[in-house]
Amino acid sequence: MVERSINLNNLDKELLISLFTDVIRLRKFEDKVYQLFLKGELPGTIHQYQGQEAVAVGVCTALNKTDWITSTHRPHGHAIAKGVSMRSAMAELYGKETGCCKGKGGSMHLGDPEVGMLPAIAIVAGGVSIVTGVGLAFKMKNTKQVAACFFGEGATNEGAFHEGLNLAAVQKLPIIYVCENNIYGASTAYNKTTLVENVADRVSSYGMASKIVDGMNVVEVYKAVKEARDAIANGSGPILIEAKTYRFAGHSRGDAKKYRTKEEEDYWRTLDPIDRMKDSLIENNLIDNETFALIVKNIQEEIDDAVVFAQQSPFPKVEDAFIDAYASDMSSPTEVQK
Amino acid sequence: MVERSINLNNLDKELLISLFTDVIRLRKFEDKVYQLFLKGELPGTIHQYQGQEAVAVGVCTALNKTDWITSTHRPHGHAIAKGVSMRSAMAELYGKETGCCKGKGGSMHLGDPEVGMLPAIAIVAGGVSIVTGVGLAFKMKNTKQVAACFFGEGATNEGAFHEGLNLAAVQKLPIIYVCENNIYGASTAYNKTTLVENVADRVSSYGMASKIVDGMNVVEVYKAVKEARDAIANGSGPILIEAKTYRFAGHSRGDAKKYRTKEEEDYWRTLDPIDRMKDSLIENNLIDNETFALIVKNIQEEIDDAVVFAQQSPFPKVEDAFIDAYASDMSSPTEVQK
Amino acid sequence: MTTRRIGIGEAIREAIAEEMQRDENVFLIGEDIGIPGGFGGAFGVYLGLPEKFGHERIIDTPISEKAIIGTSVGAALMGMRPIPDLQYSDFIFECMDEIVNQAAKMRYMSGGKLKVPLTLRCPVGTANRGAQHGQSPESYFIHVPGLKVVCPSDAYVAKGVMKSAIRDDDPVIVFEHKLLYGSKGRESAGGMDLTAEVPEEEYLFPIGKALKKRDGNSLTIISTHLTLYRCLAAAEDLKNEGIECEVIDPVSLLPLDTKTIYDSVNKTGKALIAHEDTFTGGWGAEVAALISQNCFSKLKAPVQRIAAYDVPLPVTPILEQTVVPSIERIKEKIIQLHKMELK
Amino acid sequence: MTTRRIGIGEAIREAIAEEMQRDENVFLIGEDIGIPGGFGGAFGVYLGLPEKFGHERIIDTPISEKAIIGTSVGAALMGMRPIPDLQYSDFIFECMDEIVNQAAKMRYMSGGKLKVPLTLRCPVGTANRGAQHGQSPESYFIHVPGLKVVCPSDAYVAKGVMKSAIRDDDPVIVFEHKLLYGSKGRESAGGMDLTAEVPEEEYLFPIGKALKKRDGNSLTIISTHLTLYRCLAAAEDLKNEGIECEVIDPVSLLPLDTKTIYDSVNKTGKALIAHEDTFTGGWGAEVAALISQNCFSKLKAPVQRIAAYDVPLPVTPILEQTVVPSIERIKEKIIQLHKMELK
Ligand SMILES: Cc1ncc(C[n+]2csc(CCOP(=O)(O)OP(=O)(O)O)c2C)c(N)n1
Ligand SMILES: Cc1ncc(C[n+]2csc(CCOP(=O)(O)OP(=O)(O)O)c2C)c(N)n1
Ligand SMILES: [Mg+2]
Ligand SMILES: [Mg+2]
Repeated sequence: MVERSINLNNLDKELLISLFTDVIRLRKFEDKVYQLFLKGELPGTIHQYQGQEAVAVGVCTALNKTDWITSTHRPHGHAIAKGVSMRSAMAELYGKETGCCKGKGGSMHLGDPEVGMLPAIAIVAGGVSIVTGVGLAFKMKNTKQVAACFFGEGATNEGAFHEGLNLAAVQKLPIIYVCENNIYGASTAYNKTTLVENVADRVSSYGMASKIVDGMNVVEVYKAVKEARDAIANGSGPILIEAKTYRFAGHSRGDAKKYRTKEEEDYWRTLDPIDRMKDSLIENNLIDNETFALIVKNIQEEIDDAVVFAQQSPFPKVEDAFIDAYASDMSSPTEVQK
Repeated sequence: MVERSINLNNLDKELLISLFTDVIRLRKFEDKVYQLFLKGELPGTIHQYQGQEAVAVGVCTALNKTDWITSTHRPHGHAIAKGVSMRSAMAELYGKETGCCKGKGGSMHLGDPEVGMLPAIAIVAGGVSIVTGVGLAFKMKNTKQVAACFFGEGATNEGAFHEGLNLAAVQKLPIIYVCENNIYGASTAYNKTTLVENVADRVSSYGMASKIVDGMNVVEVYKAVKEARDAIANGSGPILIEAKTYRFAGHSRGDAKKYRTKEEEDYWRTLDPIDRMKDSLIENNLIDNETFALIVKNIQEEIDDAVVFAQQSPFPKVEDAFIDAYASDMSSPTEVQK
Repeated sequence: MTTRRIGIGEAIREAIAEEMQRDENVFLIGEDIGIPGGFGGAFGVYLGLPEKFGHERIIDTPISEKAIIGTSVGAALMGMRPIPDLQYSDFIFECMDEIVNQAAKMRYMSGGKLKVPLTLRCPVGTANRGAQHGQSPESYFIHVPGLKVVCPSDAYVAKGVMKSAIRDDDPVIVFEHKLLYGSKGRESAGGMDLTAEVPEEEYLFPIGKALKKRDGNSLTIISTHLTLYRCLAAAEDLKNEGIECEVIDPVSLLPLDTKTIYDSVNKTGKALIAHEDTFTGGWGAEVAALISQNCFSKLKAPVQRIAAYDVPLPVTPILEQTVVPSIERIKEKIIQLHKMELK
Repeated sequence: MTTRRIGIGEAIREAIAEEMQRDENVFLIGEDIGIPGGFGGAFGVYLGLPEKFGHERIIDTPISEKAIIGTSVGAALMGMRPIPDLQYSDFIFECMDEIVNQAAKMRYMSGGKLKVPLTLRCPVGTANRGAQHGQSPESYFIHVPGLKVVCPSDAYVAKGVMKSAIRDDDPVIVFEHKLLYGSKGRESAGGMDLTAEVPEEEYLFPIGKALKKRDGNSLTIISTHLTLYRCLAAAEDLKNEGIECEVIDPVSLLPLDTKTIYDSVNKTGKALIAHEDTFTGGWGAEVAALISQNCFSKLKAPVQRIAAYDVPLPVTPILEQTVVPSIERIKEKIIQLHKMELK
């Protein structure tokens, strides 16, 4: 049982408001995406982030703009939190040319080098496999940048997790491994997949540091990453931060969530990262209902604008299918095939 | 610094002599193989087992005949210890039809289902990947058999190690993971590959039991496995036994061993599993020099017989290349290719 | 013989249930396959089976593809008949070593003393999921000696060949198209009826036998999965223009029923291979090479291939439809081939 | 231009050293590559480099193939130019996901915003090591859009194409034959001289360009690696019998220099593709399919293929020699093809 009220650690008001605002931005964005998906406006499938917003926002706010992140099949929140504009994220979900991946990536591959986010990798633990290279590049070039790698608890049973964390530890790479432990991997509860209670316990296999945080508490997540970041950038070695959290929605389209109990869902709802933060901010007289209403209103406008932008954007041209497979000019391998 | 003299734990004489005899059998067999290899009588390459004999003998003697083992690129000792006859092992090294794999497997794939040994797998950690299935079959059929999986410390950095041990633990499979920690993976010292001191420390990631033993002490290895085996056969769940040992020879053909020090090699030589056992047996008046000489003489005869057998055995017939790829009859895929 | 119409998903569920009933060594292992309240596998194929056979024989695993296939190989070597599941075929690259270096080679390395009877199911095909959830990787596996590769495209074949695969003593990979599971194909699949008459009685469809889906004398089309239906639709449309396409479903890519294919091409003198897997190094190359060599003197025109263009899969529909073979593209190719008369 | 004779191993070492000198973003990463007193890589190619460039740029790793390639992909995405090493190409199956799903697709998935300039070296070929240490898996990778695949067979090409690969902005896999590293081929390789005249001055050999190794009008042979030398030996022997073989080393399998190949086949009217990789689904199938289609009217006989038979590799010499293409088998095939006149 975690303490519901959030200790604001007298962080300055501006920061607290921005953390709060971003948590709401992620929530409202995802809610909108879900509506649009149900209306059949978005192709493919989606994996929703509602419930876990405090993790993405806490982590990305604590990072420097020039730091990078890797993401997963559930990347919408990570993308918005790291600074991908709602316009280019929404356009990508619509499969438009103006999307952050020009319509080629889609929901599971959201990302944008311009804001320090690799295209999300939809192979479970795929980001864990690659992030060591991001960290190694920072180390070799001595840029003092840090890479944060998001993944779920289910990913920790993949071989890539073992190989990646071990190499990062022995090479002292500037990496923050962020495990969003939302208890389930698709329909499978974590405790059915391993005898180890906490993901954080597993770092002992690599001589790596770790910390467990309340993933429904944006301030706690922010503080943990903030504290870790600079030392890591300077070569103290990687850390794994396990954020205990919960996904309010199903795993992906058409998941009836029958594998979990109403009681469990209700309990986690009481920890909703928005409500908790709101209450704490009000208790501390840092916002009132008007400012809150204003914040929400601005966010709605941002989202509506993004939707209109996405809807009005053009689809890629058919010929675009044939570019971008290779960087170096190479007589298109598709010529012979036409 | 380990205690050189061996505590015989008043095990009965017959058993002690057989442990001792087998350690010598493995040593002499491998010495012979190396001579033959240098003479150019054996094709390909070899990975020698000298120094590690106490592990294979201790483990395999403690197992039931009906238990199975998996092995690695360094399987000669495991094979002889599990009961592959020197004749069929030597014939396989010669690439003869009478070999345990009919000349198709060779040095890195020694094995024989008849004695409960899968063809050795030369992919590092490959056996770790497969042994869970052997254990699962035993569990599903409730046969009370156990599987022992041999691998080196270098293999513990492979993803297969992580996925395999985790699944075995959560499924409570009847498996004994035997890590022969001989300090090096090829030229690379273990401590350059991970920050964790003991392989045994890594089981905490799986909620698995573990034990560290003196891998140069055949009695200690035997006792550890003996104690573990029956509980494991009855569903207590897997265990990892880390045997601290050393390979006296190079990693494979033409390894000058320049990556390790003379001092280190000399230290481990003082722990030679044959000398230590011999001294302890003599101290305890369990053998005298005549019996020892006789043991060695019999072993020499067994080896000479195996060499003659192998040399006189025929090579496979050319047509044999085309069979055994498939079990079910299938119009040979090679027909069209001829 | 009484029959009823069912779809591929149902047919495969029946095949697995019958074989689990028949042989206690058959079991399922994979991610999210048997969790109560779960999905019954990524495409619901296993729904209902846990209730019938229990969780000892339907084993839910961690997300550990190497362990899933490694465990299956080990169990198969010990006499079990595992049916591992990887959700999407795109994830097969996580356990290639266990498939290529272990499952396919163990028997040969042992001098024929062992066998590896496992049946791996792999859903393939695009569905607006992007580059990592829409591949059709079957072609890699025809290049692995020791494996068998089958691609059922209708319910009758699916049930029969799945049962044959489970009983086969060698490792078999069964590639199924995710848009063909339903009884009615999705829009994206042209919404055609995908059910087939399937006997109530038990039957097997042998591995290594091709099926002629349509007779014709103008040219021979060889195709599988969703592309096969697109070829059939194209063939139907072109009937009016006097082009009579013979359409063959190879079903099994390894071993390949070359006789059925050669007989047809020797009759028509023209061949077109069409698949959703990418072009270069695709299985169409092997089939084209074999036909070109073995039907050489009967060929009236060069053997043609249609496949997904050589790029990763884009997610947005307009690009995805551009990359994978469409009915339109297939028609053009057929017409072009029909016109060719180089000798 | 001054030159000297060196072998492939030396040539590749020079190429890497020159590129590391030229571009500080180039680095090596893998198992046992830089350990003091160690092997300098499984085949000694890196010996001497740590002394020159230090251990910050020659990174020894745990035995973790997924991490080696994953790390290389990530570093490449960040602007580095990694040269990962996997010791034997047989181990590439441990990191197929990182190669097929990540390295090859990242650029496309990002809408062209990123690039993955990495160069993976993979030693192939049999050497009595058995089923898991002698494969030639290059064919799998011509089926991966986003990758480039080259197979240098002599020191001149090896140095030039290795340098091109390192400078290339796309992931390139360089397959080298382990029996061709030395300056003198091993017995098993026929003991022929493997050195080539290599300029002292810097030069590049472009990816995508084939080399004509021998002129002739009777038929065209396309081959790489050790098999290429066996084809050349066979061609030499058959000169006396009046068979003039034209021998082409494609060097690059993806992209393929089809022009050089078609020009030759259009001239000779006959083609034989020979490789050590297995037959079914091998790269020879793609080349045979392309030739059969694009040189159709000029072909005087069906395109032929020689490859390792479709079985795992047996270890004992007599069986291994049976499975991989020998000079004898190649000769028979050439004579057989030479006699064919089907039109
Ligand atoms: C290698 C691989 N295996 C399986 C899948 C299918 N899959 C997609 S998401 C998922 C569950 C992941 O669980 P977790 O890592 O906890 O992330 P979460 O979905 O909870 O955010 C699975 C099994 C995949 N995408 N990649
Ligand atoms: C997957 C894989 N990677 C690399 C190799 C090459 N290799 C063979 S043995 C070896 C070292 C293994 O070390 P360890 O596991 O400690 O066993 P040891 O040789 O010490 O007995 C390596 C790297 C391999 N065979 N398989
Ligand atoms: Mg989860
Ligand atoms: Mg070792």
